[in-house]
Parts: sequence; structure tokens; C-alpha cells
Amino acid sequence: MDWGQIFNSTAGWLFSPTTIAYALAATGLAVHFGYAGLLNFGMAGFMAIGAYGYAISILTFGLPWWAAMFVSILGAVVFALILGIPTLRLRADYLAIVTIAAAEIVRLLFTTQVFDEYTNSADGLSGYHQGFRDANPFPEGTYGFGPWTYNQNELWVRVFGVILLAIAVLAVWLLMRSPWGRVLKGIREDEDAVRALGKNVFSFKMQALIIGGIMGALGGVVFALPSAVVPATYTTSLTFFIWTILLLGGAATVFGPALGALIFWVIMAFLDNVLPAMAAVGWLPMTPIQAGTLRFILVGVALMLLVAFRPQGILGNKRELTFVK
Amino acid sequence: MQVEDLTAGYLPGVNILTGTNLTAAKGELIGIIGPNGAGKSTLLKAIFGMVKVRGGDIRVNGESVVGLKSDRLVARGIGFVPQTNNVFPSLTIEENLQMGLYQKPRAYAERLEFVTGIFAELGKRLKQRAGSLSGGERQMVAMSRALMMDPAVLLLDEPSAGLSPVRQDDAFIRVSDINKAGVTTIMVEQNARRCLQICDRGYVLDQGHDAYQGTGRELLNDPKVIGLYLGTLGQD
Amino acid sequence: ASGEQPAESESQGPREDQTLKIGTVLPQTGALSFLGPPEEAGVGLAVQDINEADLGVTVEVEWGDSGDPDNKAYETTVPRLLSADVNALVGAAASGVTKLFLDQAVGAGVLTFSPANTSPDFTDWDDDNLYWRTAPSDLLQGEVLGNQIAEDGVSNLGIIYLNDAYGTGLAKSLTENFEGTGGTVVASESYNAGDTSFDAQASTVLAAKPDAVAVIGFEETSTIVPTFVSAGFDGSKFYFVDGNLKQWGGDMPVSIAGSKGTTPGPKLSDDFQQRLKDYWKAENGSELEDFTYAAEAYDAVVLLALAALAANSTEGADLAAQLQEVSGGSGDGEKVDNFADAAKLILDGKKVDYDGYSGPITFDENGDPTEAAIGVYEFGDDNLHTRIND
Amino acid sequence: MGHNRHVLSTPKSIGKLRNPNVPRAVRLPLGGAVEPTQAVTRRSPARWLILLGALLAALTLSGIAASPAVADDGSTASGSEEYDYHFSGIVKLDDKPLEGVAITIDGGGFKETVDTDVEGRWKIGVPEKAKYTLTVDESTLPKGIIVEGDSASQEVEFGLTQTKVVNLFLGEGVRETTSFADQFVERIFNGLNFGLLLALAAIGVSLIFGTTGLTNFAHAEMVTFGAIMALVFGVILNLPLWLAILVALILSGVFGWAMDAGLWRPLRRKGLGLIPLMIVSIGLSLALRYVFQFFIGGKTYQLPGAGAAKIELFGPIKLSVIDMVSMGTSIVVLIAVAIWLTRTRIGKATRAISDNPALAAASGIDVDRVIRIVWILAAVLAGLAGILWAYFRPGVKWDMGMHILLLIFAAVILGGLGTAFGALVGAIIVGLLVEISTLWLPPDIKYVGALVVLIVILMFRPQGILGRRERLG
Amino acid sequence: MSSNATGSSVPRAKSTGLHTGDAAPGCKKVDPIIVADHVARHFGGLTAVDVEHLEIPRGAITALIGPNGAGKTTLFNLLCGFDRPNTGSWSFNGTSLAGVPAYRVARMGMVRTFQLTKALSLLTVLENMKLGATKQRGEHLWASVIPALWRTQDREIEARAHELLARFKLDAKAADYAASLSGGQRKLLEMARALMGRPELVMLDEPMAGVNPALTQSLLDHILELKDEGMTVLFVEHDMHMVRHIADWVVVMAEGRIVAEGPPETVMQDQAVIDAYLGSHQDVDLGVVTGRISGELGEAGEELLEEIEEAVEASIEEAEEENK
Ligand SMILES: Nc1ncnc2c1ncn2[C@@H]1O[C@H](COP(=O)(O)OP(=O)(O)OP(=O)(O)O)[C@@H](O)[C@H]1O
Ligand SMILES: Nc1ncnc2c1ncn2[C@@H]1O[C@H](COP(=O)(O)OP(=O)(O)OP(=O)(O)O)[C@@H](O)[C@H]1O
Ligand SMILES: [Mg+2]
Ligand SMILES: [Mg+2]
Repeated sequence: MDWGQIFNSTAGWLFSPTTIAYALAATGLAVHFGYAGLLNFGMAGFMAIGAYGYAISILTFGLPWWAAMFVSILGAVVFALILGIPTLRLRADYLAIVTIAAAEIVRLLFTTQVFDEYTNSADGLSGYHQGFRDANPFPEGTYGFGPWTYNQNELWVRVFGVILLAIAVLAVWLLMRSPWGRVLKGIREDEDAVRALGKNVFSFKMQALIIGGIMGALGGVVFALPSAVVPATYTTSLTFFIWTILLLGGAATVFGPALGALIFWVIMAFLDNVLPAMAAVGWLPMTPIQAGTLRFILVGVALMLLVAFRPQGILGNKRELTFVK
Repeated sequence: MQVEDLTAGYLPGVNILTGTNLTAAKGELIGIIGPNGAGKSTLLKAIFGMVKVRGGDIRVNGESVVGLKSDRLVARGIGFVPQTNNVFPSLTIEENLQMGLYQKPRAYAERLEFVTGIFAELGKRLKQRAGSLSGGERQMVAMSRALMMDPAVLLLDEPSAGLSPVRQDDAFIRVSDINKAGVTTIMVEQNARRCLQICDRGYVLDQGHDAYQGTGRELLNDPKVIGLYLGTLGQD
Repeated sequence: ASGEQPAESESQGPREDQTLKIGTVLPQTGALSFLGPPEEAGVGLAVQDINEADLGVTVEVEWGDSGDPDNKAYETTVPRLLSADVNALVGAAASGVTKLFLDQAVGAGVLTFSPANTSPDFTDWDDDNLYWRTAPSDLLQGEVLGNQIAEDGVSNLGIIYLNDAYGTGLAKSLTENFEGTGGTVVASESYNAGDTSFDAQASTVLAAKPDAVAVIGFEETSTIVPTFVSAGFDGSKFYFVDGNLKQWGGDMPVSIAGSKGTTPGPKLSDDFQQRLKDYWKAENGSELEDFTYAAEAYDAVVLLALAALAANSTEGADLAAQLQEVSGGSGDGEKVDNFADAAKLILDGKKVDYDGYSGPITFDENGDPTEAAIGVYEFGDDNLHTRIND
Repeated sequence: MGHNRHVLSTPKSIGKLRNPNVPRAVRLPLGGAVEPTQAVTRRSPARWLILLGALLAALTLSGIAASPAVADDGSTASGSEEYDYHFSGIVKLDDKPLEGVAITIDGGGFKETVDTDVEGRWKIGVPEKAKYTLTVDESTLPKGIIVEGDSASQEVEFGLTQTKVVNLFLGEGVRETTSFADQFVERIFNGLNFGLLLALAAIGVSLIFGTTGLTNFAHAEMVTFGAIMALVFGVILNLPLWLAILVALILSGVFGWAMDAGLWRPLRRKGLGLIPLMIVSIGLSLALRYVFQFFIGGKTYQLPGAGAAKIELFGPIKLSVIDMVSMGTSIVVLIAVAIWLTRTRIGKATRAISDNPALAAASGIDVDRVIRIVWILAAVLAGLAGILWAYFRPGVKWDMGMHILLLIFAAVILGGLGTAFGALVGAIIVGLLVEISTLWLPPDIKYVGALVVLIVILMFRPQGILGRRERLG
Repeated sequence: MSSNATGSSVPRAKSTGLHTGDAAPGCKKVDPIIVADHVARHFGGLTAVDVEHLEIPRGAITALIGPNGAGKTTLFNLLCGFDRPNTGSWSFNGTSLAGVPAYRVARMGMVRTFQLTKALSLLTVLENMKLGATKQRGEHLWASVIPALWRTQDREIEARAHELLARFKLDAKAADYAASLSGGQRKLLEMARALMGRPELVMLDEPMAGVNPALTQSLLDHILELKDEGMTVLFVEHDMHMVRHIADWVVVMAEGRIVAEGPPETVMQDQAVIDAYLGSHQDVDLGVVTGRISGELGEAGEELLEEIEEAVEASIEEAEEENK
């Protein structure tokens, strides 16, 4: 087994667009669930809207990349409104299923051939990178060292993603220590009580849904920046992954989601590296090909164990746990 | 029933009960009063196995019951009415009462008669869901549920809270009657006067341990107790 | 760029034995995992053949899992393979998955070679010439199938197809060709990759009372066909395509004797399928039941190895520069149909035109194959098919 | 376009493919007139596939078993042997082949006429791939029949292959299609059947949610588990079907018990919140799903008797024996469960525990025991749903449960969380919607209809159809 | 009222002259803060609230009493916009409240507490309190990210919160999660939180149920102080000592209707009220009634015993009929 290489390819995940995209979406989910108590299981929908908003704006409407990004944000706002108006009055567990359903509706609408002209149906969209790459401030060349070696485009995507993530984290940090955040946390605990104190619960929830949704959409954009937009990626499992990340890091924490994303992908990458290698040297009674399946079994098990032994998440507050419902 | 040097708490490292002692002889009616947050409810919950006991001993009929699960204690004839969340909101009143008798479903008809004798309102609305009841009505359901099982030891946490004055009086008299019928009763009350009027002996709990004890009358007239715990409003 | 610069320039230098490292991004897990074994067997067998021939190039394989867009296995697999310094990736099975990592591979200067992608989007992808594929064309297959259905006297055809590049492309081509013969496509219903029951589609198609139904899709065919048959449709009136022309046998719970299908590939003289089976059994201990895209995967690896020989290099860009030529795309190579012969010719400094198990393979400058041979098959009573054209 | 090559070779030459000495392909520039060349341009978004050389064997009718007559009849096949390119076709009148219809192919100085054979077939070989005119001699058609419009004499052209088929289907051509009403009724029955099996799974979800508050995403795998066990015992171990199903159900129950005893109970003991528990169930779902894939791979298996033909009952209603058994079983089981829930002590205890587990324990309910029973029951119901689902789709697949999980949840929510009858009503509505909505919606968004209705209904009844609002204060 | 051990309070004069005309159900008030007309709420066949006309006097303390299930809490819900009545109109300070959402009602200065407490469990007690303050600048989304805009105000709020907590004997728990409060402490928090907003009208639903009597007494003084500052109080309570002690006006509900109104002394003498609600034996020592201690049972005591026995028999019969 080549531990050096295993380390290298695992370490690459510390700074990868995928990690950043998931971290962004998980930060958005922290606003939704961690602080506002909204059981949003439709994060994949927000991400899809972000990614498609970006790609369609460029490909169909020829907008510059930054304007396309604003279209994504706008898309997230509109989706949050459409989703929120009928559902924010629902009980938490109802909301969960309705948001899953809404995200699936979004995905299916991007998949169907009805809008093929814009979405390219199940095949998804690609070839929208030029504008973003043209805006790259880094001259052509190779940057970084060891597992973190990138060409100018790869570096630009990462730097841009990290900037977005930093803004999102900062926003959450500021918001959640303000009275606004306090109201939100109050709503999480008992919205009727908050209502009785004269706060417009619906409006606060909607604001939270929109803010988290925008972060999700930006996650979608970062996700799409270095690759393509394929509808099949935005399934419920994407949402589940984001949830896992959130709970790994700690739901009502500022840095938890980003940390969770790191841990999640490092575990995924590590298992992917280690299992086939172990199978190859005979430490596992199976072929490297079977080890591929084993990885997901272990990812599932790891997830269960992590949550079981650290239910409040890495950065979460142990004290809260005594009182969870 | 005997509670010795009980320590218990919720959060790690923080003991709410700090060496509480309490004795209830067979057939006795014990009242517990004390300021808010003194640990009265915690004491009852600890006795009933709902809070982890960290030290000390609880014995019923001489046998230690520490660590027994609630449903085992019920099987030993201990009944409990918690202070809050004491009904099943999505069950009807009837079903709530049936749950009270979960381990002995046969006796239902007979016990129902007994219970509706105390709270007539309930008898008329057996099919209403407890979740839609008013605060006082819930309290009645909660009491009735515990009374259904015809326990040997009854733990009551503020049974009179939320009841209208007539009902409160009823409730106290009933508790007293039940007790006279041989049921050892331990009652936590904030309606301290009424409580002390009917109980055989009373304990004043403060900051996790028994600060005073004595017969009901003694406590009722003890100026210290009046000053610290009873207040003067009720004294006319 | 294309294979314009002469191969001679490299072959004049001292020739060392090349070690070509390929990584596979084929589905081992997820919804597409049924496509994995035949493709991996194709790759594995090719590697075995190449290494046994021992003609100036050794191939090492790093196996990787593409998973599907749902479980996102490719997310970690591709970086792992890239950090293991592979020269070329073989995969992915689905166009959608390839799209998601192609830019990454291109950025790393690694060649991507798919045995199964049919999406038109790759033709003009900004890929530095690093994307190639041996997948069969849906235009040609659609015409062959359309003609076959017309010749069978079908006037009203129903189509049920998978909503993705593969299904829509093939369905479109089939519809155009079949209608060009004077027939009518009376119902054409699509389904999504995740769908698990098809009775709504079946009911719509059957409501139009077609004489025959073309099923364009993959593994889910064994669910679609029984749905039609139990609703009263004749099991001998189906038409299949390369994605689902399997030796169904007992996996198809209803009889489809008399149904036909098309799949690319010439009629073979050696028993390629048996060799695949033997290889798979020896390596994995399990039976290989399906051969979809096995030939394409085999040819992909052989072409890569030949390109490495011709280029005397294993760099992605160098491989890419030679692939069109060794496939016969430059037009003056000598025809060969196996690695050993081709490698010998290349070592002698000659040009080759490799024709493989999946057809005559001739790349255009976009890396798309421009020739194919399509076989027509018919199912017998045991739900196993045999070739009926030669 | 000059560099685009097209390989044209006779079918026979394919057979010689592996003999490198025989020149087997002729390369010709692809004629500019051939339609698909438009797609050659790089930018063309439409299709990549241009320029395909083609080897179409199917052209040789002689190779097709279905048409031996052609091979016998030298005259009709005239010319077909000498040329690489062929026109062929069938002439039918009202679905009956017409014999002796004279067909003429004319173009580029080449002209040939043949008569159709008994099967209505004709075939003409031509020397080059060019445009020709095909003419039908209408005098050879039966009296009073003419070829509609200008198809009696039409331009014909080759595509990528060497064969061009031109069929003529004459006659009134009124196809009898299934009426809308009949389709509607048929789908209602399909929807009911689907809804009932959904209900089995949905009640399990509802029970577990109702008792423990857990939203169990691993329920999908419990559904799959039942089907896989039926597969293992019914197909692989070849037990009689009834026994296999029985064993599968028992094992499902054991599975449910094991999950509770091995996982959920310890976690409850630890005092985990509902959201972490939900995430655990997501992890469990992932792990189980891939365990299934590890063992049975990615392909679809069939249970014995799957795909049985439907029997016409009355009118447009067609059901297979399996459908009937399945619907019957579902109804009986559902009613039994509903009665169990509302009437029995344990059934009521499940709701009590759901409201307040601590108080339930204080009432003397052995909470763990009741929860265990609920898990076993839910697992058995899920297993049964899985087996029925394996017959309904039909097929057993490693991820078959996951794809209906959302529908199961939608059913539970629609009916009102935690109400058994609600799950039933919700499931039937969802089942019907999924099946019926495709009468109007494109099928690739067939779930969208059901999900939109879910959201709309919840707008007006936020507590679900049979759910109750909690009082305030 | 005798002096009490906790000290500070002096018996005060009750507000009088609140009404015009007879002190009958639905009578007019000189300066009503709430006026409700024909407000009715039905649950299935049950009429929980059916109020013809009700006015709540401004600047006074009004007690709403009545048997369990009389509809008091439901009326609160209706007035505050937490529930919609089937019919009726009602106004606060002359503004009609029909269709006004609950939070808006609260913003107008009409804040309520809940009978079944609603502590915000995973917020600290202090945060709970701060949430109660109104017109916080930092609650606007854009302002919230710029602490400079709200920091000073937040400090003021915090100071006030500490003050109130001390008064409610919750200061020691300020930093704890509200989830860790005892039942009575939750009641206290609920009430303290409502007072944070300095409402014009505070509606307390059984604020003292479960609160220790000694503490109750000091809190009542606080309420009286608030009244002096101009606040109007409407509260539901079953503790007659408390009603007598602070209420200026008492409204009696039974079976959804207002059955009596008036100053406490008068209302509590009302035979109908006594029959329906109080019982005639407020001052009987239960120890005597139950025979635990020897003593004068007295006429009232005997009556009580009889009454109870009758009630039991009647209800048993009724229940039996019902069950048939
Ligand atoms: N779940 C809990 N976690 C942590 N601390 C708790 C918890 N429940 C109660 N406490 C604390 O324990 C102490 C005693 O609470 P307990 O409920 O026993 O009081 P009590 O005497 O019943 O008061 P009351 O008369 O108000 O009901 C209080 O200080 C309370 O804050
Ligand atoms: N949502 C509901 N569904 C059905 N009945 C209800 C509902 N809400 C209240 N009720 C009934 O309306 C009546 C009035 O209830 P309310 O809570 O207003 O009484 P209350 O006067 O506050 O009594 P308490 O003093 O016991 O708190 C009760 O009989 C109650 O059972
Ligand atoms: Mg208490
Ligand atoms: Mg009330």
C-alpha cells in the first residue's frame, strides 16, 4: 500500500471545489435547521437552482458569469418564496417531506424533456466556463505544492469558492450573535411563544429560508464552476450528504458546516483510497472491485457511528444534548 | 417507603438533590412544599426512576428500588402524576384512562366508575382528545389516570395546579380519602396551606434537601415556614 | 489538433518499453453498476492481451469506481486516479458522469476515453483533444433498427425510451428512420433513470395499439417488458438496442422469443465473449452475465496502447495525437484486427488501422468514431439471442 | 467535408473481417446530399454522430428467417445479388399483404420493376447510392384502391446504410385505440393496487414515527429486504412460493427486531435527539443499500410467477391473479393493522408512547417492548410491501425500495403523520395520482403531479387529511 | 390583609369607578381598553366561548375567573389572534383586531402568557428575556450584521432583563438553558418575559399556578407597581386569595359565557358564582372536613361534604348513562 499517495489524494480534499460547495450548502442549512429549526430537506433543490441558474443564464441568455451568479441568487430567492409561502406554516416534520418533494420536483423539471431547449434534459449543461476563466486574475501557470498543485483555472475556482464561503460564514457569524439570530433561535424552540412576543415569525422564517437558500444556490454555483450541471446529481442523496455534513460539524455552529464538509470528503476519499488498496494486498477478502461497494457500506456505518457517539457534532455543544427532544 | 441521603441531578456534575431524606410510613399522607426549583419534582422523579440516582437509597417495603424502570415500579403498585406533560394529548380521555390501567385492563369498568365519581366532567367527555382539553381538565385527566391503577403508593406532583377552587377542594378531599383507604401518598404542592391541612406529615424542601419537617399543623403554624414558604396571602 | 504530425518523429528516437498507466472510471456501485462488470472485463482482458503480447508496452490498471451521479463515487475516484498519475482514464459509462469530471481530467492533462458515451455534447467539448470514445453511434443503429422493424412489416410502432443522451438520441434516430420507411410511430414515451415502475408508460403506449414496441434503455428492460406482456402485449414483438440486448435467459420472466434487437460489432470469429467470461471468472470468481460495451472497452484500451507505441510516449497529449491515426482515421494505415499484429507493425515503423471487436473504429478529429458495424439478433425460446445477419 | 469518410461494405465482407488480406471495405466520400452531413459542423448542437460508415447486414432479406419466401423466389429478388444497395418494402391493404403489385424503381439511367410476392414483399437492387423514383402501378392494385396523395410515385433516397425500406400501408387505416375512459379506469385500478402496497409500507413508517418520532429513511431498505429474502428463498433456494414468502416475512420481522435491539434501543438509551436519529437512519439506509448491492449486484431479478398475464374481468378492467391476490392481501392486512392500532391495548400504547414516552412508562407501559413490537410489525409490513412491489413493478433490485421512499413519505404526510388510516388514505391518493396524472403529464415527470398535489393539499390542510391540529395555550 | 413576611408591600386602594351603570355581565366601562362583541368559538358541538359583550377597563387589574373549561384560555387565544372565532368582533384601543395576526396584536402592546408554559428551551434564560423586548433595532436583517447599530440598545435590554430576573428569583439561572427550569420557574420566566416588552396590556393565563406562595406575594406587588405605571392587566387565576388581593375588577365566565362582573368583593358574594365556581367553603379547614384533625366542622363544612357526595352520585349516574 502506498501510504504517501493515499495521503496525497486524501489531502487534496482539504481544498477542493467540491468540499467548498458542500460547505457552502451546509452553512446555508445551518441557518435553516441549526438556527431557525426549519427541517429543510430540499437543499439539493436550492443547489440545482443555483447551478442551473448560472449555466442557463450563460448558455441561453448569454449573460456574463457574474450576472449569471446573481441570477442564481435570484433563483434561490424566488424558490424560497415559492417554497416558503405554502410550507412555512407546516409542522417541522411535514416541512421535511414537503421540501424533499419540492427539491425532487425541481430536479424532475430540470430532467424532463419538456424544457429540453434550456436544460438539455437528463444530459445536463456544460461549456459555460469561458467567462469565468477569462476573469481569472491568476496568470497561466502552476501553483501550489504537493497534493495542492493547481493550474490557474483550478486555483481560481478554489480561491473564488473560498471567498464565497468566507462571506457566508462571516454572515452567519454576524447574524447569529445579533438579536435577529436570537429571534430565529427562539422560533426554533417554540414559534408560538415568539409570536406572542410580537415577532413576525413567518417573516423571520422566510428571511432565514432565503438566506440559507442563497448559500445553497451559491454552493450549487461553486459545484458547477469546475465541471458541468447534470440533473441526476441533485437527488435526495445530495441533500442527505449535506445534512450529514451539518450534523458532523455541529448544527448550530458557525464553522461546523465547513469542518463537516472537510471531514465528510476526507473520509470518503480516504475509504476510496484505502479499501481497494487493502483488497489488492489481500487484507480484505474481496477484489478491489467489490471494495467499491464496501466503501459505501462503510460510509454509511461511519456516519451512524459518528452521529451515535457525537450527536452534537464536532463543534456542537454537549450541554444542548441533555435537552433535545 | 424510605428515601435516604438521596443525591440526584440532571447535568453532569450538578446535583439537584443533595442528601435528601424522607420517610413515609404505610398509609401515611406526606406533603412536600418548598420554593420553586427546590428539587421537589426532581425528588419524585428520582423515586420513580425517571432521574438517575447518584447516591443514597430508596426503599419501598424495605426493598431498594433504585435503578428500576418506571414500568417495573408501576408493577409494584407505585403511581405517579408528573407536574407537566402529564396527559397523552393525542389519546382520548378514555384512552388516557385505559393507559393508566395498562397492566390490569380487566379492572377498567370498576375503576372508571371510581374515577368519574371524582371528576364528573370527564365521564361526560370520554371521547374527547386530551390535547384539546383546558388546563384544568388536563389536570383532572392526569390525576384520574394515576388513580385508575389503584396504587399502593401514590406520588402526586402539584395535583391541584390549574384546578378551580371547588375542584381543588374536591381533589384534596379525594386524595385524603384515597389515602385513608390505605394508599401511601406523597404529594408535592404549591397550594401549601391546603396541602398541609390534610397531610399527616409535611416536609419543606429547600435547595435540594429537607429543611424542615413536622406534622402538617406544626408546619402550618411555624412562623419561619410561613415567612419563607407560605406567605401571608391565604391567612385571613 | 489531430494526428497530423508524423509519427516518425518520435519513432526515430531510441525506443524504450512504455508503461501505460490507465485508470478506470467505470460503475462498480450505484444505479449503473450492472454496466461495470462487462466494461471492466473488457478493459481487463485487453490489458491481459497486451501484456502477454509483450511488445514494447505494458499496461497497468488502477481500478476506480465511477458510481452514479447519485452516490457521487466519481468525486473521489477521479482525484485518486489523477494523483496516482494515470495517463488515461477509461470511462465513464454514462455521459452525465463523464461530464462531471471531464474538465478536471483535461485540466490535469489526462486523456479520457469512454467506451459508452453517446452524448453529442462531447464532440465540440473544449477538451484539448483529450476526449475519445468508442461508443457506437445512435444514428446508424437507429437506421438499422428502423429498417429491420419496417422489413418485419410493422406499420405502427410504439417506443419507450430512457430520458438521457443515449435514449433520446436513439429514439429520435429510430423515429426518423422508421417513419421514413412509411411506418408510423404511434406512441413514444420516455422514462427517467430512477423510475422503477413503468405501467403508466406501458399503458399509454399500449393504448395506441402498436404492432411492435421498441424498448430503448438498459437493465430496467427486464421490468418494462413484463409490464407490457402482462398487459396483453405479444412478447415476440419487441425490439431492443445495444443497451438491453442481453442474453436475458431466466432474468426475463416472460417469453420474448421472436423479438429482435441490434447491437454494434462485427460477427466475430474468435469467441470474445467466452474469453471475457473466463477472464472475469479467473479474476473475480463470479460469472460475467452481460457483455454490454465490453468490446468498446476492450478496443479503447488497445487503441490507447497502440497510441502509446506509436507516440513512444504515454503523455495524454501524445496519446491523443496518435489515436486518430491508429484507428485508421488518417486513412493510410494497414488494417489489423488485434493488438499483437498492430504492435508489431508499429514497431516496424508502419502505420496501422485498428479494427476491433466493436467494429472498424475510425476516429474523426473530434475523437468520435465514424464507422460501425451493426448486428441484428433474434431471441429464441430460451430468451437467448443469436445473430441473424452476418 | 472531404475528410469525412464513410465505409460501405457488403454484409458478407464482415464475415471476412478477421482476414486482413481481403480488402473488405470500399471507402467513398459521403455524398453531400445525404442528409445527416449537416450535422458534421463542429458547432452543431444536435448530434455528434455523423459520418458513420455502415455495415448493415439486415439488408439481405435472405438472412432473415421470417421471409423464406423471398429467398426461394428468384424473380422478386432479382438484382439483389448483383448490387450493394437495395430498396425493399411491403405492400399491405388493411393489414393484408397484396400480391402482384408492380413497383418500379427509376433513376440515374437505372430502371427496374418487380411484383410483390405473396407476403406483399418486394426488393430491388440498385447499382449506386443515389436518388431514385419509386412508382406503384396503381392498375395492379385491387379495384377501387389508389395510393393516397403522391406516394404512388415518390422520391426515395438512402440513409447511412445500403438498404432503404419503403413500405406501403393502404386502406382506411382506422386504428382502434384504447379510449380515454378505458385508460382512465385501467389506471385507477393500477393506482389502487400501487396505492395499497404503498400503504403497507406507509403504515410502517407511520407506526415507527408515531411511536418513536423517528423519521426512518431506512424504511426503503426494509422494503427491499422483504423482496430480496423472497428472492433468496423462492428462487435461489427454490422453496415453494408460499413458503418462501412466509420465510421472507418472518425474516423481515427478525430484521426489524434486530435493528431495534441492535441499534435503535441503545441509541434511545443514550438519549439521542430525533434529528441525529434521523441521520443515523440515513446512514443505515446507505449502508444497507450497498450491502444489498454487494450481495446481489446491480441487476434485476424476478420472483417466480412475475409478469403473469392479466385477465379481463369486466369492461376495461384487467387484473392478473397476482394483482388480485396482492390487493386482497393488502386490504386484509391494512384493516387488521388499523383495528389493532385503534382497538388493542398495545395499539393505543403506541400512540401514548408517541405522545410522551416518560409518562407512558409511568403508566406502566413497557415502552421498549412496545417499540420492539412496532419495529417488528413495521418490518413485516415493509417486507410484505417489498414482495408485492417486486411483483407490481416487476423485479427485485438492490435499490427498489429507495425509489418509492419519497412516495411512501408523501403518503404518510398527506394522510397526517402518525395516523394509521391517514397513511392508508394518503397512500391510495398518491398511488392514484402517480398512475393517472400521466394521462395529462409527460411521463418523465409523473411523480411531479403527485408531489405538487401533496404540497397543495397541505396548503389547505397543514395537518394532513386525517391529521388533527394541536390546540394552543 | 395583614402585613406579610416578605415585607415591602402596603395594602393599596383598589381602582374603583371603572364601570358605568350596573355591574352586570357586559356592562360598559368608563375607559375600556378591550371591547369584544358577540365573540363565539365552537369546537364541533361544543361552544367554548360565546361572549355577548365584554369590556376590559384600562389601567386596572382585571381577573377572569371561572370553572375549568369555562373558555378562559380560549378567549385569550381569540383576543390575541392565536385562534379565529366563528363570529364576532373585538378591538384593542379602538382598533379592530379581527384578522390581525398574533404577532401584530402583541406589537400593539397586548402581550399574553401561556397557561402551559412555552419556555424556549435551548435559549438561556437571559436570551429568553431579551427576546421579550420589543422594537429591537438588531432584529432587522440588515441592521443585525452591523453590531454598532444595536449594541447600546441591547445592553439596556440586558440590564432590564437582569433586573426583572432578580425580581422573579431567576437571576441565578440566567445563564442556564430554559429547558433546565422547574415547572414553577417556567411560569415565572413566562411572565417575566412578557413584561420585558412593557406592554400596555398584559394578559396572564394562570401566572401563579405552581408558583410558591411566598414568591407569589412579592410578584403581586410588582404587578401592582406596574399598574401604577399605567399598565393594564388581565389575568386568569384560580387562586382566590390572589384575586382578592390585587384585582380591581372580576369577570366570571362559565360555559363560555360571561356570567358575572364586578369588583371582587361583590362578585365573590354572588351566589351564582359561588355555586358554579368558588364553592361556599373557601375558608373551611380541609383537615377538619377530612376528619384528620378534630375541630369545628361547622355548617359550611358539612354542606361541603354533602355537596361533594351528591356531586359524586350525580356524576356516576350521568357517566353510566353516557356509557350506555
Ligand atoms: N431537566 C433538567 N435539567 C437540568 N436542570 C433541571 C432540570 N429540571 C430541573 N432542573 C433544575 O433542578 C432544580 C430543581 O427542579 P425541580 O423541578 O425539582 O423543582 P421543584 O422543586 O419541583 O420546583 P417547582 O415548584 O417550580 O416545580 C431547579 O433548579 C431546576 O432548574
Ligand atoms: N381545540 C379544541 N378542540 C376541542 N375542544 C376544545 C379545544 N380547545 C378547547 N376546547 C374545549 O373548550 C373548553 C374551554 O377551554 P379553555 O381552555 O378555554 O378553558 P379554561 O377556561 O381555560 O379552563 P382552565 O381553567 O381549566 O384552564 C374546554 O371544555 C375544552 O375542552
Ligand atoms: Mg416541580
Ligand atoms: Mg385555561
